[in-house]
Amino acid sequence: MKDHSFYILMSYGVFALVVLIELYALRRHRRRAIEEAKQMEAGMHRQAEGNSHARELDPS
Amino acid sequence: MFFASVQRDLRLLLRQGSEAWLVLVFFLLIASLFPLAMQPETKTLLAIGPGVTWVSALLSVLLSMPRMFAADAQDGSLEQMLLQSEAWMAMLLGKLVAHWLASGLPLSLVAPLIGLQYGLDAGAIAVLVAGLLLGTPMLTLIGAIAAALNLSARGGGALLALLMLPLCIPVLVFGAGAVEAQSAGLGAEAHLSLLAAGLIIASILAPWACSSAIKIALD
Amino acid sequence: MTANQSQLLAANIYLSRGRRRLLSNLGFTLEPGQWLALLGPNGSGKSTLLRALCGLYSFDQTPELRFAGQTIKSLAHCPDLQLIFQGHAPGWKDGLSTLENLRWQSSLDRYGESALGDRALEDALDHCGIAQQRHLPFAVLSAGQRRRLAMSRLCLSLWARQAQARSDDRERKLVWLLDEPSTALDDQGQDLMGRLLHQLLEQGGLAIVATHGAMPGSPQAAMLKLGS
Amino acid sequence: MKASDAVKEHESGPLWSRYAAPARFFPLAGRLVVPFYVLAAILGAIGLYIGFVIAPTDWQQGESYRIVFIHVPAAWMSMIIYLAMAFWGLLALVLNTRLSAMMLQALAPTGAWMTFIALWTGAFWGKPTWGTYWVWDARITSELILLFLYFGVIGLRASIDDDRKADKACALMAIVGAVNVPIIYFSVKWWNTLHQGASVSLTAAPKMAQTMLVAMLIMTAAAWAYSIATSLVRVRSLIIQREPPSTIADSSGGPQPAFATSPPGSSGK
Repeated sequence: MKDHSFYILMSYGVFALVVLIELYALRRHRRRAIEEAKQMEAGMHRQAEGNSHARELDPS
Repeated sequence: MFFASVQRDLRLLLRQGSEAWLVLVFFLLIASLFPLAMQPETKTLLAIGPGVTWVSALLSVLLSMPRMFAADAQDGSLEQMLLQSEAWMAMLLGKLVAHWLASGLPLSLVAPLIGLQYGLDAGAIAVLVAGLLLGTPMLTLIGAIAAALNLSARGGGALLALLMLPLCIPVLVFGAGAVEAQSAGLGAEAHLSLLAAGLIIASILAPWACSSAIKIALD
Repeated sequence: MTANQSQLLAANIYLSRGRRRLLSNLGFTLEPGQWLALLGPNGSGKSTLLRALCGLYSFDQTPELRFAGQTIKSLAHCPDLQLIFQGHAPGWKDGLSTLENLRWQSSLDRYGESALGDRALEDALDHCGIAQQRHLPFAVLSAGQRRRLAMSRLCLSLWARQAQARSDDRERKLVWLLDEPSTALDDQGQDLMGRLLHQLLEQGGLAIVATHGAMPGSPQAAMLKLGS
Repeated sequence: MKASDAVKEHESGPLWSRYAAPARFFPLAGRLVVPFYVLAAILGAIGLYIGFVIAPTDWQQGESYRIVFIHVPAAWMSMIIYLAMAFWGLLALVLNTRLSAMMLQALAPTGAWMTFIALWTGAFWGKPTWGTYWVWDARITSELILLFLYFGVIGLRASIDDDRKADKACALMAIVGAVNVPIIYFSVKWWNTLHQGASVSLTAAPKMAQTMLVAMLIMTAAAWAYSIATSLVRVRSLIIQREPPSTIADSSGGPQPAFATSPPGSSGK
């Protein structure tokens, strides 16, 4: 029987790669969304002169 | 209102001049490219002829699709039509028919030229034309959905192709298949009746989808 | 809720564009023979409100919209109203002549089956001062001339209304929704626009007009200020 | 005022409508993400263990058949996800709910990846088994067209700036595509039978051993859990992007901003 490990490796390897790529993309998407939301929030509070609350949201 | 709409669109198209016959030239041009890209042997030509004709027809209809709604959406005519809610569907159907009269119909009529170039016999050419006459309205209907969706987007031609072409594959398969079945001596009735059935279904469902897509785009 | 005779009532209007809320909890009432001037800076939602009232744009939530006591979906979906909407893009085709454009539009507007033939179309163009341009393609018209074509459409709607009123059975109120109808018009043109509006109101029609300034020669309007 | 009304709108009414408000769904989705990731990981591990260790070598195909443990689940998921998208699209158009449109958009990338995996692994299974990477078989061709349909929805979404338009346009496209998928499959199958000589018949699948079937079903369950988890994460990001931040109430419904919760650990394989 021939050795098929190359094909199995290519299948499962690419599959694992795809999963990793997707998880990474999800993480980046989430980061970006949170970043945008924070900026929007900060902007809104600056406008509404509720600066005390905006400070709470700031990182660190 | 239906006939008024057909008449209006055809008149506008004629005034535009080049647009109408460029689609035909494009059709003939694409079909003439294939033999140049390969060995023009009689056997090969015969084998690929129907497929090439159909792919060329599909691409030509695709090329003519953006003009379907884009101008009317931009200058507000589509809006004015949409406000006449009772007459709207009739006008939309009129636009679809006018588009087919100016693209699918002439395409089907010059297709025998391509058939001759590829050495198809009279029977096969007849089936090819019959298939195109049944199939190109479907291409127009499906393309109209894609064109209407494309109105919302800033995508342009590439997105239109991506939306339209996959949906047109069944038409391509049965259209080209009809000619091959005819050449193989199997008779093309089955394919042609499937095309006809598809046309009936498409003409019921597609205008509805097209109308919703336009409403979404203008919203 | 006094269901006044052919009163147009709108309330509870919420409207946004993209993620920005333009109007919240807006409302107005309009009696026949009255017009409403929508005032406000650019981007305050005048055009969007007009489109939404026509049913071309979705409100954020279903507003209360009534005509003569009847709830309606939009002004275009009301059998008792004849709607003429002229937005920023009024739907004229560059490839058609002035007369052809007006003919197509009046077949769209379908003034009942009252016979308003080519005669009336030409009269309307004449009335608005562009009779000489009737066979020119729309593309070559100047901005002011384009406005005059738009006015001849309004003119036709008035005449058709009159013709119908004489013979007619059921009352259909004419309502105009106009988006800055007097921009690019010369003094004489603005005057004409004011007179057309005046005639409409005298007929008992209604109008909602997005505008920047007062309309000369027209009666006092109810004002609705949009934006901050 | 503002979108906090949107929450209040749904405060009363049946359970489904309460969670149809994106801001309400957000914390629920957040609670479900990690369990589904864990489930996917555990099921995947079990499935692969059975598939690679317990299941015997196939006497006909050798070791290469073990590719089915991802190929078949991915192919199933690719079709199920498209149907799910059409379902959400229908809800979005009929009920005009934002959440269903967001679910549709959240599913699309996962569906496209599943389709890609099905095609890729199919090719690497086909080579040792039938001696070719690609066959114009009805199923493979339909799968390829399905990939283009996914690209169509994703491309359409990406090129519309207005969220409200994009929601409805994508919903319509997903529905039109779903109506077409069976027709495409039928047409390709018809075309395939006409050209019998050119292709290899894949229908003569060898009888599957019990353990193989078990492994495949477990892997399918893992793929379900994985797809649910990823689409929930994605829909949460979409909600953060599109809903006003102040309305997104986390679990207790307090004023605490949504993004204070820690991101889910990437526990998938």
